[in-house]
Amino acid sequence: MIYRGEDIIIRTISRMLIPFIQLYGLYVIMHGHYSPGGGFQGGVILGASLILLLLAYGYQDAKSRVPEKLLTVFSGVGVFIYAGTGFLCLVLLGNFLDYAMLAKILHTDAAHARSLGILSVEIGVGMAVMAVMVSIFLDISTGGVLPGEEEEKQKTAEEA
Amino acid sequence: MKFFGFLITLLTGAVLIYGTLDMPAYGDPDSPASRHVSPRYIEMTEIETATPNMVTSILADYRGYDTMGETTVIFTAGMSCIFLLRKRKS
Amino acid sequence: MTVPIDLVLQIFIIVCAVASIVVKDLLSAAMILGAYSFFMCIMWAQMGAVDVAFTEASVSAGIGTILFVAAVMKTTRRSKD
Amino acid sequence: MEVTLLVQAADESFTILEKARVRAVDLMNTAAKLTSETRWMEEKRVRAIFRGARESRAGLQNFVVTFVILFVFWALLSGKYDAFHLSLGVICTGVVAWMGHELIFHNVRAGDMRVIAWRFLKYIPWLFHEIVVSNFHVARLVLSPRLPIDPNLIRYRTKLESDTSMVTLANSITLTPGTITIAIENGEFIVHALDRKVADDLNAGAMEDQVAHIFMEADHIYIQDVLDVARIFAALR
Amino acid sequence: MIELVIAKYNYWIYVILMMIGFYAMIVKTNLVKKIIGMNIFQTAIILFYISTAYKMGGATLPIMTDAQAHGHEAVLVDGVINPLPHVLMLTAIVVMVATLGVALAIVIHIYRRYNTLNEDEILKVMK
Repeated sequence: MIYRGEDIIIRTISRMLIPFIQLYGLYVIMHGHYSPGGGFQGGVILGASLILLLLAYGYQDAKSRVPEKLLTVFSGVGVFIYAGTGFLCLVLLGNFLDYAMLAKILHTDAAHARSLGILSVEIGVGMAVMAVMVSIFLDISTGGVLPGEEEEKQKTAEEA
Repeated sequence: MKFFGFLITLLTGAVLIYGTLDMPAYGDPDSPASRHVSPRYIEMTEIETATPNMVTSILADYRGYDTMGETTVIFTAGMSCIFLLRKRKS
Repeated sequence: MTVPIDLVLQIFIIVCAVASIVVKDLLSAAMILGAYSFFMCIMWAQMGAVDVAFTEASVSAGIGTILFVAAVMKTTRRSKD
Repeated sequence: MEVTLLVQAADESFTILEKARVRAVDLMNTAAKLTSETRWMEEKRVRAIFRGARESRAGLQNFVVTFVILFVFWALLSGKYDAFHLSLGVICTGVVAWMGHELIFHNVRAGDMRVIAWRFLKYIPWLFHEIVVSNFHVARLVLSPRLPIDPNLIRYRTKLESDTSMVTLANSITLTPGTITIAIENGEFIVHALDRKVADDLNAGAMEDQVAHIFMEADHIYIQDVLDVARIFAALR
Repeated sequence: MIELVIAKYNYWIYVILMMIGFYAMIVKTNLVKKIIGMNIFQTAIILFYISTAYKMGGATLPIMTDAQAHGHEAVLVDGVINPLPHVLMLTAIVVMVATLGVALAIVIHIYRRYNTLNEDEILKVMK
């Protein structure tokens, strides 16, 4: 399903729109405190921008921007940021995910430390959701065999 | 089979509609759901977390453990998609 | 007599749900499900759950429809019922 | 006396001619260099629009301009101007601009961007004027009781080259009432026109010239003309 | 009677939606149709939860205004929609899409092996 599209208009317009979509996704993550939004929604918007890139340009041309190994790493790192924030509170003699303890290293009062803890957690959720959504889309739309992998396999077989 | 399934569906629907007769009315401010835990959250969220959006503060702070499990669920879903479909090169 | 917007939205939602079940073409069913999700999103925004509405609009009506379309393209469009 | 004057005049004219010749050769050399440059750009575009843009020499300027545009977008969205949120904005905008500066502007030479932006700003009122004029035309067509429409598809070969200019022209055609771009195939526009007059307006090519002027395209066609003339000139000499 | 209908008709509509999804999950033989039914079922339940959070009589969104945030005004519990069901259902929606992805992956796997999406034919081949 993911092949290079031939329509110049769609390719050019999506090329110009993608940075704005990504910035909007980051805005939704960062301003989850003041307006509707947060890690899940922003992560999904970021993932949607990458999916648009894949659909408009095809996997072959876009794979330098969406490397599938990095997606797996990112989904792990997102969960790690979440759990790591909780564990940091544990190290600072608090309960697990008790962000008020972060005030000791951030030099603020407890309420603002909690706010910053929420922000870091949201960033972790956003990374995980973005990576997982793009990864699921890649798996489902290609059926598991990424385009271009087949030829490489044949090449290595011939060399062997 | 089709008729049987329809019958089961109707039966379930009838039981559920009978159950709704004891529910509080739609939009009732005194319903048990909004009397029990949430007043504490609504009153204290600004003082304790400095976050005006209550949904975010409850999601990531008061019930952060819940959300962490949920992030793990998403991670697991991604991994299981990879294990189900992807054919490795080796 | 004014028709409450609730009722109109609920009728739309039920029509969309029935249509996505009844339609034989799987691609059409997926697209109608996207429309269903979007009406659901409007309904939640009307109930005051803006966060949930935003999530539904981006997650379910966006990524869910894309996943359905990708899967239908990968397998088959036809369905017997 | 007159003979010496004549010889002097001839000498002077020769020196002037010599200078003019040197200058012409210089100009042509520059023109040839420019042509090879544009040809290089053309080859680059053909090779890989997407990955090839990485080698763009104008990387830094593209990055800065993208950063400024995206930061304005962020400031419009955010509405919170304290130090914390502004620094968050700088970080986010930096990440997005670093990942995507080749996406918004690719294949734009370093010196060209200001010119393109200025010409594009001047293009917008012209386009608006065109839209208003054709709006009245289409309104008259639709409101007249005989309904004298003559819808037809026209194929329209363009002299534009880059993707950006072609898309600008296609969207301008779609924006003006009465015409819609259906597809672009190998540099050929397929346009649905509502009326003979609208189609004739399109074929006259005023809009295309404007768009070519914005993106400084089709310039090297003229340089090619100059080079051809130079070849004839050399043969004559 | 009229009062009962006005107070409860929302719940009945959710029950009808849930019945549609349940019917699709039980009766339809196409696997993608079953997944669509599951999606409708889940949305009906989420809708029910969200509706319990709603408060009639001018309750505002669960996002504080500037005046409330700086302590000029007290926060009235009855004046704010209950945010707790929103939080629970927000996570439920994202889990819904994750399960949808896994279900579609399984469907693609089944199609690759049996070359059909019809449940009856798959069962016949399996026997």
